[in-house]
Amino acid sequence: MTTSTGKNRKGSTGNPLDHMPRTAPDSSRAAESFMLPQTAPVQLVDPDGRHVHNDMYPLPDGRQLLTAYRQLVIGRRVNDQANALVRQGRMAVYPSSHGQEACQVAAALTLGDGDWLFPTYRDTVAVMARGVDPIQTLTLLRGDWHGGYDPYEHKVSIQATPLATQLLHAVGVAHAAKLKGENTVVMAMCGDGATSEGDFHEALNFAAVFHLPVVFFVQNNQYAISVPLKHQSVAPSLAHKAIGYGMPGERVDGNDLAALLGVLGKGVDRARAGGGPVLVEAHTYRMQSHTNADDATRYRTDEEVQAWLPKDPIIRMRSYLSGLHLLTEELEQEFAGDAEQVAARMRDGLNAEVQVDPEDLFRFVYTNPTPQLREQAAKLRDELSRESL
Amino acid sequence: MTTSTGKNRKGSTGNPLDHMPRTAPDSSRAAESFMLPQTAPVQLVDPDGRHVHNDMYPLPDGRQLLTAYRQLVIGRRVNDQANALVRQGRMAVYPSSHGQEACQVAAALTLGDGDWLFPTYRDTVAVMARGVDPIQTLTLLRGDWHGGYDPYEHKVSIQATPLATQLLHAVGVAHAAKLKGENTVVMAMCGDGATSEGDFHEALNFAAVFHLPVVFFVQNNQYAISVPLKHQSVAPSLAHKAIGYGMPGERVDGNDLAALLGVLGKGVDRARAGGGPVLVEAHTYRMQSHTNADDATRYRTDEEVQAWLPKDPIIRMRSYLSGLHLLTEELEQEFAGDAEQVAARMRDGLNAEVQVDPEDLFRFVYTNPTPQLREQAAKLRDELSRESL
Amino acid sequence: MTATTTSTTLTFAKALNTALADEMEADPTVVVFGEDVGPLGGVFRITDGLTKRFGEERCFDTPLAESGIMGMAVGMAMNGLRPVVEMQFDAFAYPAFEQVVSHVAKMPNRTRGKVKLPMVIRIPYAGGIGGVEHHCDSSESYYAHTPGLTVVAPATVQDAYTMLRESIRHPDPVVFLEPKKLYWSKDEVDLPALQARWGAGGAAAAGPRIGRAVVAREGSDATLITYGPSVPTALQAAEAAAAEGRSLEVIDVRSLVPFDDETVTASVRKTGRAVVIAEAPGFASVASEIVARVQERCFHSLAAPVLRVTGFDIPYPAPKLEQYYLPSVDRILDTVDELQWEEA
Amino acid sequence: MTATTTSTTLTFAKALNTALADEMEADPTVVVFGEDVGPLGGVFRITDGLTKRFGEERCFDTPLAESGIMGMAVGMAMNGLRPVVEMQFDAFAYPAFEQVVSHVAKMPNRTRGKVKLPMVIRIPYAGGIGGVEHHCDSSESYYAHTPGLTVVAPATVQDAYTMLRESIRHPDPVVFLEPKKLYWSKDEVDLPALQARWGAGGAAAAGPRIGRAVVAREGSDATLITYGPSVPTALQAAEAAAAEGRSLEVIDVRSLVPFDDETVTASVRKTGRAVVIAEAPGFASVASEIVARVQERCFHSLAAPVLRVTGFDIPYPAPKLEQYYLPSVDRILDTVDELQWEEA
Ligand SMILES: Cc1ncc(C[n+]2csc(CCOP(=O)(O)OP(=O)(O)O)c2C)c(N)n1
Ligand SMILES: Cc1ncc(C[n+]2csc(CCOP(=O)(O)OP(=O)(O)O)c2C)c(N)n1
Ligand SMILES: [Mg+2]
Ligand SMILES: [Mg+2]
Repeated sequence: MTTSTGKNRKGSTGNPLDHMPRTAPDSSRAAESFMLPQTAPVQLVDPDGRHVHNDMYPLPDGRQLLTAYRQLVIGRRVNDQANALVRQGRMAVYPSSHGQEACQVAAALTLGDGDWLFPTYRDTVAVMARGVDPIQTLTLLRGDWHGGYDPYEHKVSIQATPLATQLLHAVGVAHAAKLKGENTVVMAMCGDGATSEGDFHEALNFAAVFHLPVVFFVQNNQYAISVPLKHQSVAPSLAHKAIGYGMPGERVDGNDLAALLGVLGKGVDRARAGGGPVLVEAHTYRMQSHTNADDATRYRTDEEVQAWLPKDPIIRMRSYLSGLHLLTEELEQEFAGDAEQVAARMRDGLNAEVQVDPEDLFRFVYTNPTPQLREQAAKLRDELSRESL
Repeated sequence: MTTSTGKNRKGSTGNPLDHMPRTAPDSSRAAESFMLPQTAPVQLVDPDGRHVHNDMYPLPDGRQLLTAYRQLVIGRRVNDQANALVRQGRMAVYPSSHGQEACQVAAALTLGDGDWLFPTYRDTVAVMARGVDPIQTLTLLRGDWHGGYDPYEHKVSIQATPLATQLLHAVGVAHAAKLKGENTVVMAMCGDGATSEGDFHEALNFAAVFHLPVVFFVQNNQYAISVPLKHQSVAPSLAHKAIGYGMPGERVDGNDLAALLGVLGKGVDRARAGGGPVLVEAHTYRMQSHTNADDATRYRTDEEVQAWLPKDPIIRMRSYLSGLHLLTEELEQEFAGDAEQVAARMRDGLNAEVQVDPEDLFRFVYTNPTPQLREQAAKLRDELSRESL
Repeated sequence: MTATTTSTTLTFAKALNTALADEMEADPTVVVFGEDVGPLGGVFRITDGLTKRFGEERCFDTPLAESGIMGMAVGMAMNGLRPVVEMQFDAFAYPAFEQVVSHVAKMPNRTRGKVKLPMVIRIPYAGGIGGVEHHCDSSESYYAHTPGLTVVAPATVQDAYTMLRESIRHPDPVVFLEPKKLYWSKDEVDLPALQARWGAGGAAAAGPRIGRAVVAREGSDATLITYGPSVPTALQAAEAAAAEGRSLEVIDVRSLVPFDDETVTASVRKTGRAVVIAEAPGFASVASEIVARVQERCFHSLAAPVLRVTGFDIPYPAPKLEQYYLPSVDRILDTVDELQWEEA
Repeated sequence: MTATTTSTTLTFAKALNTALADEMEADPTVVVFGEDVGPLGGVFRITDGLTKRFGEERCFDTPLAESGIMGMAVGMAMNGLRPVVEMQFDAFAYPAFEQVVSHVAKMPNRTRGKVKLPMVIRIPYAGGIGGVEHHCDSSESYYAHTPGLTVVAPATVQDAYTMLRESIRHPDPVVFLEPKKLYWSKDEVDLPALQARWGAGGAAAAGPRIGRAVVAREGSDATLITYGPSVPTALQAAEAAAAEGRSLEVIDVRSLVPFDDETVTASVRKTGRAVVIAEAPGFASVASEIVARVQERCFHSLAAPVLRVTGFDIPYPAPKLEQYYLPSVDRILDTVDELQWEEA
């Protein structure tokens, strides 16, 4: 087993991420500044769709942005459709990423095929953007099984419900890859609330100590259900936690697709090149309630929500790309059509009645069911056969 | 219930700890520098016993140092005596703080009577320095009960074995005190290894978010049993974790009694004045094996240990105080005599045979023993009475 | 004496909410905290209105960290308060497991009773609500197996109110299990009368529930022993059995630790047959314990082995499959049928 | 055939150490990690020499964080390795409880078998070594109650070796409980012969232990059912009983999950009497389960209730008191005496 180094980033921009000391800890002020985030979240395209220059991060090229923008449009449609399906009783619940689609899309698109994504329950759009079938993705929320897709097919782990635990699984996948000499980067996602869990701490520390290729990506959407960020942390920013593990932290405007692609992309490249883990905090907002079961008006004002409307990730990318004449009317319609297709597929899939097999209850608990489970399965079979008489 | 403010520190020294922003997080570089530790551990007396000037921390006065020095001498004797008692089979095991006595003494002496100390298994000397009876303190290690002293008597919690869990208890005690309007500061101790546990993270974050009067005091003695610090953390320092919670962190030479009194004292004063929590990392060394059951030669070199000998906390304080003619031959002998008395008391107490009462097993599990426990106690009583026939 | 009854329809959830409010009113050292218990009032609204009424210092949200919540509660209880913490769902109490097992359960014993921990750990638990995984675990056996914990699970609106107040006043830590699917169950309750019992006389006047099982329905042919979410199912089964001419006694255990051997044993000695019903996986569970105790104590009265209807030994299933998992009336009746009646 | 025996005296600890080395040699995907398992070789020296022999990448120390160790193992197992993790002591596995219950146990089921987690969680467990609190917990019931986990506890030097190798090759996660007080127990073992069984044929050739109890001593009057640290005590009790003319069969359950009903039931049907012995507190424990299963399955063969000798329902006591807590030969014999012999 050897440590992979993989392809190296081309064209250093003088980004502190590139120069991170790789071995002995160093507590000089210079070393500190490598790890502390910039004083404001990185922004490359402002809410009006104008490019903002940043020394560290060049603007991704237009093609790349256009491809990503298409996914944004689809992502928004996925959120809308999922909400509708919950209202129609086809899904139990849906934690929407409305407003956070730029984070979702960037997380998926900055990874290569051999890389792994570790999403949470809210990251449905990221899961789909990475190629997982929409119906398989929504199986969990439709309620016929705890997960619907094969994690190995697209290298997407199951959507984690217990908060922060998945970050450690991500670290383990990265560690195994490193030991096997594989050139894998792992994107490990969590929310602002999840950063308070002990497992967040342990995951970042393990990744740093073992110098693993993990990009920790915190979507700070300002709320953990009803709890605002200020009751979660009084740190200068969540990205300031990075230095406590000896890794660089960075903040990024989470509604700016270009900035996200830049910062996450750099983190992925750096990790792949053997630079170790990074922590990226995206500053965004959960536009809707926690899930459909939640009522956000109980804990936040309408004004607060309204203030975020103009920062919408789609609007700004549309302005920017239209301004460059890269995004045409036709393309817009094409993307809308693509989104409509996904939505239609979601409707079809979720409106279809599914047959569940009660014996599945026992099939996957162990590779070889125990005598106890065989006995219990037989009892259930017997019970059901008598009922169906 | 109100928030206590308590007495305020007199004579601001321009210490960043004094100016910590108390409310909204601030991520300016200026705010950051409040929370980052100094670039080297604070030292006020060097290994040769010479005063080192530090802008932030004045040297404690000679009287105070002399009192503390006496405790150092006693502490060392306690460690030696305890080791001897283990060799003689009077105690099962002893985790010695040999070499860390300055940390032990400073942790106890910087607290007021109404304050609380939360020690670990290694902090026996701190527990005794705070006034707990030596025999009661050693009851746990003698093996007749899990704890020997009443935590309320000297406001010293039981010595915690599960690592880092006690930090949360400390936070809870501080929180309750704050809600009750009591002017209590809590000193919460742990080792370098314990900083990797999730509970460390949760404790610091809770203390910061609730703005509680807790001084987190990490004795970085370079090892967690056999695991050296570099396998525990690659952060610039453990004190760099503080900024991730929005509290100031500081490093201090853990073999320098004066510096410890200065830095911990300031942390206590600041906490009492309503300034919130701080994290203090003492740079020290575990001179002996983890416990007598451990064999440190399996994982570290003799040279490494030898290199720490000249940094001994007692030697340097003795030089300094002798140099000032505060410490005389007579006083040295007096202190040695005091230490000998404590050691004698330890020997007497631990050589005496203790009678354990098997029925104690059931007495304290519940305030009112359950019918199940009454039944089990009766069975045991019956069994023992038959045996004694 | 003409008693004025002031019965109102109360939900299980509202009974809990009222109990919290009443205890906070009665005792200024009671503090409530956890995730989303503040302005939101908890995801099940059990703490609804408490922050508004008692202030942020008495009912507040914490950072999202269960071990943190539990550990802080330990310290607060050490220092004179009576914390009532909410774990948002059963499986989200697991991060606090070390704090519960190594500290909450052991602190009084370790300190020879010097340090008491009067705290309540409220856990919405068990299934039957179509929840996704990790939201439906029946975790009572972990706690009941841990010496030092008192573990209770109310099944009626009255017990929800009374047992929560009693738990808050209890001198030792109580794991208070709230069957989620009963939150919306209702009953006619004379609340003012219930409340009045908690005056100066305190818990004593109200009659203790901790440590006391209750005969929820009398019967003579066999005993159904159950608790929490399965109590209504057992009562329905007894009703159905009655229609078929079989008289089943139903015992609501209510207090898992301490366990009321007396009530359970008396019933089984009378009926000679017993089925233990619980939603948790059966293996090494509270249900196993009840079976073991009953056969130890009632062996010569038993006409048949004590049988169990429990969850299968599998992770809690997805919503569309939970109907096959949960103890059902039919499954209970089938099991009662297996109690070797032919030999009677 | 002249068999050359090459018996050597082996300790339980050395058997485990050898099993680890042999599996690491046989399968390059096996990795060992935990606290102090590297250069130190573990506080009980079970991993002694592994780092030196297989390198730092195959056997290494982690930061001090049990949830971290467990969670990282989950990810490594997902990605093609076979992690064997050590929890330093029983009570120090509790911080990893959420990872174990919500992920280790559930991942294969959740993914419909797509993700397998072939990992071993080694836990030095139980008491009898004069350890301080938190170092002596019998925590098996927590794991045995959790569906999805395979839980084993060897009691002999041979089983220590064989079952650890089998556990490492097992397709599902195994909680491997090592009775601390047996680490220094010794036996004559033909190690080369044992090792030879693990050639190309693998586990099959060695004969499975997971899921199989063993009759540790034959007898006819009553059955002692036990496992782990209590096996030697039960055998001593049987020896003492024999001297008094009573023939006790001793079953070493060995595999708690899956449980070998067949072997246990056959024995109790034969003897008609049974005592279950375990060191853990009895309430809602594996011992309760065994009692429940035995009476369910052997009711009509039983001449007396199935009784238990377990730890009391109290936190594990301090060293000077543990003798009163642990199941002892006398307590076992007293309990056997209670099996209503007069009525036989
Ligand atoms: C360990 C654990 N505790 C509690 C919960 C219940 N819960 C689900 S989502 C949530 C809030 C999470 O907030 P955040 O991490 O900010 O993610 P967001 O929902 O905002 O995307 C909580 C408390 C959980 N899923 N897991
Ligand atoms: C939760 C937990 N895990 C493991 C242990 C076993 N253990 C006892 S001390 C120790 C090392 C602690 O190192 P450190 O925190 O640096 O403190 P030190 O012993 O050096 O004072 C370990 C691993 C424990 N007591 N608690
Ligand atoms: Mg959030
Ligand atoms: Mg240390």
